[in-house]
Amino acid sequence: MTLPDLPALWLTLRLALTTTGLLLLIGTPLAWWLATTRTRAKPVIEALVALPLVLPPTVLGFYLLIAFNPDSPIGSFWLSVTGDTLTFSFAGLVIASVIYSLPFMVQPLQTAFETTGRSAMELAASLRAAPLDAFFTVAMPGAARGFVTAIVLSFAHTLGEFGVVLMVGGNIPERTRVISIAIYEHVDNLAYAEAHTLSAILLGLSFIVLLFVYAFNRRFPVHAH
Amino acid sequence: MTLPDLPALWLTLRLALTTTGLLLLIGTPLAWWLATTRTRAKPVIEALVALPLVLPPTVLGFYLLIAFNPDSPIGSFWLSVTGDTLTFSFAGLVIASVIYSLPFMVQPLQTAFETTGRSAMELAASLRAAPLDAFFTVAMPGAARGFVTAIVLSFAHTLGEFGVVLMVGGNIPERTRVISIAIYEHVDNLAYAEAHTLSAILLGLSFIVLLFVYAFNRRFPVHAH
Amino acid sequence: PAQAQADEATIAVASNFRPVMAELETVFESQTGHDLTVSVGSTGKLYTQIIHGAPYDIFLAADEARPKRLEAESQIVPGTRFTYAIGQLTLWRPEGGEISPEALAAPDLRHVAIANPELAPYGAAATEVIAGLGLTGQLEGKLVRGENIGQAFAFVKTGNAELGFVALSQVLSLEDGERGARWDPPQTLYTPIRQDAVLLKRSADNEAAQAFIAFLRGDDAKAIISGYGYDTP
Amino acid sequence: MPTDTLTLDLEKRFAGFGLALSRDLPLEGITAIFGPSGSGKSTLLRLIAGFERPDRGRILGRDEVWCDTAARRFLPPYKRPAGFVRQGAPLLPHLSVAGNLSYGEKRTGKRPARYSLEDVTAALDIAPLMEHRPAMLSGGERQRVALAQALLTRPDILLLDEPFSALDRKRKLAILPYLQRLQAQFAMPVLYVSHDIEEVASLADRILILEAGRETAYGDVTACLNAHAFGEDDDGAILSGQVTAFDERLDLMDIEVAGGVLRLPAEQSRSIGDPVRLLLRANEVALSLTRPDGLSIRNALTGEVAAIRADGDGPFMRVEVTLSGTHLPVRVTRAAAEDLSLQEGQAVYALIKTATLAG
Amino acid sequence: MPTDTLTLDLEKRFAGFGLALSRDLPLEGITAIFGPSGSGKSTLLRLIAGFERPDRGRILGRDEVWCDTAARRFLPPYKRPAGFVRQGAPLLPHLSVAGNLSYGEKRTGKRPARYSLEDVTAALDIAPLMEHRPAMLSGGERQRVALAQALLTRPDILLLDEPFSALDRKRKLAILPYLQRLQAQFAMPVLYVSHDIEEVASLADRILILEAGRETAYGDVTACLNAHAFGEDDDGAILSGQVTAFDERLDLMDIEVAGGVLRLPAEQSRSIGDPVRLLLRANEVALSLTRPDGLSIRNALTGEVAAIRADGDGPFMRVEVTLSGTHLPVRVTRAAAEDLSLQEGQAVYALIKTATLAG
Ligand SMILES: Nc1ncnc2c1ncn2[C@@H]1O[C@H](COP(=O)(O)OP(=O)(O)OP(=O)(O)O)[C@@H](O)[C@H]1O
Ligand SMILES: Nc1ncnc2c1ncn2[C@@H]1O[C@H](COP(=O)(O)OP(=O)(O)OP(=O)(O)O)[C@@H](O)[C@H]1O
Ligand SMILES: [Mg+2]
Ligand SMILES: [Mg+2]
Repeated sequence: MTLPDLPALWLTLRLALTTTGLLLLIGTPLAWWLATTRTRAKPVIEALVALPLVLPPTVLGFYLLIAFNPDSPIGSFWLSVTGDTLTFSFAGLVIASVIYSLPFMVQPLQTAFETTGRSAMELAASLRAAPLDAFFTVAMPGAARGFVTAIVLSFAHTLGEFGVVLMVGGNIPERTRVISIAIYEHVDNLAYAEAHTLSAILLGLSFIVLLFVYAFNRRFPVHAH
Repeated sequence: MTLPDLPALWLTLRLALTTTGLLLLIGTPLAWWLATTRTRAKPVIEALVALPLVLPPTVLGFYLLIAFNPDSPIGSFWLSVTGDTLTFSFAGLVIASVIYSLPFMVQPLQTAFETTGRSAMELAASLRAAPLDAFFTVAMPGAARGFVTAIVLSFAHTLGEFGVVLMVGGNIPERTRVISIAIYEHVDNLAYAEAHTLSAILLGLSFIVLLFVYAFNRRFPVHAH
Repeated sequence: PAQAQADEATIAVASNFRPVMAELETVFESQTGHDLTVSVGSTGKLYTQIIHGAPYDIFLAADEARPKRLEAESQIVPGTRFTYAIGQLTLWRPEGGEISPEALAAPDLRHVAIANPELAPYGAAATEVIAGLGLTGQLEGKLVRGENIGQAFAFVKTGNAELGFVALSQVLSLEDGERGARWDPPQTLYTPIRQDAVLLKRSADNEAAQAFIAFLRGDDAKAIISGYGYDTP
Repeated sequence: MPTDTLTLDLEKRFAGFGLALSRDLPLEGITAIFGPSGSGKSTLLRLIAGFERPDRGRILGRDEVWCDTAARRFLPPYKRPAGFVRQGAPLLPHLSVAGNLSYGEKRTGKRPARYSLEDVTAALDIAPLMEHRPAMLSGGERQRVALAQALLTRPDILLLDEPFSALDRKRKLAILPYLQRLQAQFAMPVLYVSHDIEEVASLADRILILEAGRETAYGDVTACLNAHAFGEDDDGAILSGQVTAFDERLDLMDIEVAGGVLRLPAEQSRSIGDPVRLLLRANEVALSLTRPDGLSIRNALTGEVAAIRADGDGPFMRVEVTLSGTHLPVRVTRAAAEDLSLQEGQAVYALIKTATLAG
Repeated sequence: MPTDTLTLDLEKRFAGFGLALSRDLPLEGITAIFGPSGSGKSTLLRLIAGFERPDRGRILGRDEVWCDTAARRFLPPYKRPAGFVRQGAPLLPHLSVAGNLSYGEKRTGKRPARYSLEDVTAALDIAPLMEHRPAMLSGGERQRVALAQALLTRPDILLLDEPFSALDRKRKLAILPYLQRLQAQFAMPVLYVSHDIEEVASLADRILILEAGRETAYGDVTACLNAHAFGEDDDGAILSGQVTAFDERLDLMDIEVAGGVLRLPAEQSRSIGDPVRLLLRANEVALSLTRPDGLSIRNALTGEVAAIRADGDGPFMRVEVTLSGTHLPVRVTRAAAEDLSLQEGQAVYALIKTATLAG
């Protein structure tokens, strides 16, 4: 690996971890709500969650550029609060990645929550567990496989994503230049050897992470009947 | 919508439908196998399935280009059998999309199969259903929600994908120029009005499709206990 | 069969040249009756595809490096590489008024958009200009790079970067009222952005392709190309 | 001071089934809910526990509103101080038996630990199963764990939906007294769904009989079962009595009932004056014209034949004997009735084996 | 010609439990599998149905190899011609009751439809539930549907794991004879897990008793139950006899057993010479020194006291009476024993109410 790519690798890991973490925080309650709500608006919200996926990443990035620019309500608010622009910053990357990968987190979790037992949740309530308590101690363990799927898809997708990230981040070295952009540049630049090396490193690392996740996953028994 | 984009829209639909259909054919047995196998290689295979996600789409496209070009074993075989190159053809697009979207199909299905009841499958066997029969009549209905998730993610992802497609397909009008590439080009070319229109159409159509899917989905009751 | 194919050609065009190509295509087709198919992409991508067997007949690159490389690799019909347009770089701001290189030195300037110098000749040219102005250190961390010149333009157009080095052709394609303010750096500050065309080896006998090469060298084409803000050789 | 009452006034409809009930249940002792399959017993318990919402009505537990559709109030299940063993005894699938037991126990907060985990696991014989996962348990093991789990939440009221249906008789006979003791010792009221008339008769203090979602009888187990629970093939009566004496040497106690005194195995938990209820199956009572002699049957109640009629199509007659006001059906063959020339108004002895009363 | 035998020779270990059994079961009539909770009854049925693989051993059904670990052969469950009602009676959750019933029926292929869907739904009283989803069913409804579902696969052998545990007595009394009739009429052998000794005694032709995964007894219900099934609190014996006469007028039949003749309600399905098995609980038998007179108890068997001993700690004595060779335990109070001055070798009459035998 060429040394200039090292910060990009590090940044990518930070981005993927932050994004996945945030997605867990946002996606878990959203998925739970979708799994349990009886509102008639549910299909609409489900469709909205999946919608960002439909746009080409660069185009989504373009719209996010419009939405986040310093004169926009969101962008100017962000600027006044943090003193930094939302676009071309790590924060902007994270938000863009979160929006783009949201369905990968929400959908598997929602399915998992829907198929985990109502009877187990009822039992938890009989055992004096308040809803939040029951959620953490029964619904979440019951959805363990769903969490693995959701985390793997979100994490991997954020690693590989570069259209949105390039557009919103502006490819600033050590700030928003992630590894996917670096590999892309090497390929576009005919620097195939570097591209191969970097791809191999990314794939190798990812493979190890995934292998670890899946091997660990085996230890959750499946509980449904 | 400008008239030149119409074939692109049509091509996109064909690609997304073909890809999703093929993914169903490939992903369903693979997911089932992963859900039921006891092989120790399982985590390895799971990790391999998710791996294409990790690469930036363009880079994945680059590797597919290398793998599929007419001088490669796969490419030359394809050429000799079909008379057409695998790259820069619709078939190539489909194969590339299938590889890229495979985890979106396999993972939700695998989770769904894993959490659907072993007891229901056992019951089906007691009722004289051969394994394949039981699979279609019990396991698949039991995994209905997982299928919806998998189909939505795969379909939407194929619609929006353009990095792989651009690389493998070469953006040839009416052959491999899909709508995502068209929108991307409009943005790239400062034809923002066209980009907005086309995005709006894509989003609108997708929203309707998704809404339909999710509204229909409500009709599957959830069965697990 | 050679005759039957001769009426069609596929042109791989660098994405920044696409609007010009659209007009060239219309004129060429009406003049000759040949039928062109245009495939657009980044120069790097198109190059990669070509060496992996893409069915293109002509390659209109956004630089001269990639066509030269194809020539060196004997991928083209010998002697068919030529410069069809020379790109003009401009420093652009959407708001009107005057703009000078000093704007780049303003302390409250947050972001300047350029195309990725690794990938796009306009990006490389922009870095040369910045270096020539002695601003390289000052602008470090403020430069945001688009994948190509289109993205650089989008950064500025959407108000995310206050200024950007974009292609003159892009600014000229805007409506009169939207052209804002621009400063065209002198040619002395950057290597000319030569955009080369080649006829690919597989298409040596393609009449439509040969006809298009001839057309591109002709005055009709040159006039059209100049109209979009490019120099012609 | 709150009244110790569970007030039920409920309507709940499903496709093809409706439950409508208006009934105050005292929160003490064991209340059996009895009725045929599909009569709404489980639905009622789920309404009380808060896992179904009534279409209309209210539930008050010790004057606390658990549910009131008119006032739009609904106390969520986890706030209702009820331990609930569901039919089928589901457990938390991802926890071991030990984890299942401690899950509820940890969450009971400040409730007094009137009995320990060890007490309960010992009484229900589940100590060897602590490391098992629920999926590995046999049907009966699962029911015992579910009961232990509910008990360990130290509930104010225990809701049991057929908690012993998968248990062998021996185990059931070991657990029932334990349940009774818990209930008596810690004043833990129990609502107990069962279709086993013997269980109900020996365990319950009062009974609510449901049929197709409606109350057909409520109150004294004796009267209700006598009036409603016994079927043609399954006739009997329940006698109420009182302990009057203990015979330490013979280990018997005397129970005064209508028509005389019955001698039963002494029970340590009883004292003189305690009320006792005895299930007498029409099958198990014999009639004699004279006070028997040279017979191992010890118990002979005096009564008189109130009515005789054919009992179904078979060989039996149903002889209704009045024991100073209480009716006791006795099933004898027509052959016997003819032999004894039984007639209405005739004085007879109803013979009851002590051992039958012990079971 | 294949032998009508189910050959079992199995070993299966779980953590903390091991099943080991070597036994040929004739494939005819009803074979009860009896044992306490956790003794391995369900595990055995699951092995036979093919849902567990033995660690070692083999299963042959009518000489066909269902499983043979040595030969590495395993007939998958769906190819075994067995109908299986699991404990807890799971159903296919995504199908209605009607869908559940037809699922198996459609897949039975060429098997003769010896009874119709209507027959079965009527006998099990589930016709009104056809449109229900399994999640809506009550516990008892679920069990009846599961039994119907298994029957409609027209199996060659029926495996039932506590199929009636959630049923009220009335419904059970209605279904048991139906099951018996099916079995007799269509020669459909039944393996029947139950912990209800009465059910087993009245239904089964032979019995396999398990305890902690081992066979403790096999064979004749009478002998096995007498030797093994009765506990301290639950003593009794089973008498084997033979129908010798019918009394049409009184609707009774005479059964000759050891020690005399018992008169029972006549059963239409019986004819003279048929073997009959009677469960006599120690609790329900009385002793008399003289042939009773003026008493409604019709049945008196002659015997002699073989042994007397205290029965547990309580007030009871266990009097073992020999009826020409057959042992019958009788439970009387110490008070009664003293009164009658019972002694070993003494001649006594064992009195049995006809009605007790009918239940
Ligand atoms: N969610 C539901 N939707 C529709 N019908 C239901 C639902 N739950 C219960 N029922 C119906 O209500 C009736 C009463 O059911 P319930 O479970 O209360 O009966 P039960 O008295 O407990 O019977 P069992 O002794 O068989 O358990 C049944 O006929 C059942 O089919
Ligand atoms: N998959 C398993 N893993 C570990 N132990 C198991 C498993 N299945 C059953 N057991 C254990 O094997 C023993 C026998 O279980 P089984 O279900 O056969 O009992 P049973 O005789 O049917 O009891 P019950 O009458 O309570 O249903 C039990 O102690 C149970 O805990
Ligand atoms: Mg119930
Ligand atoms: Mg069992």
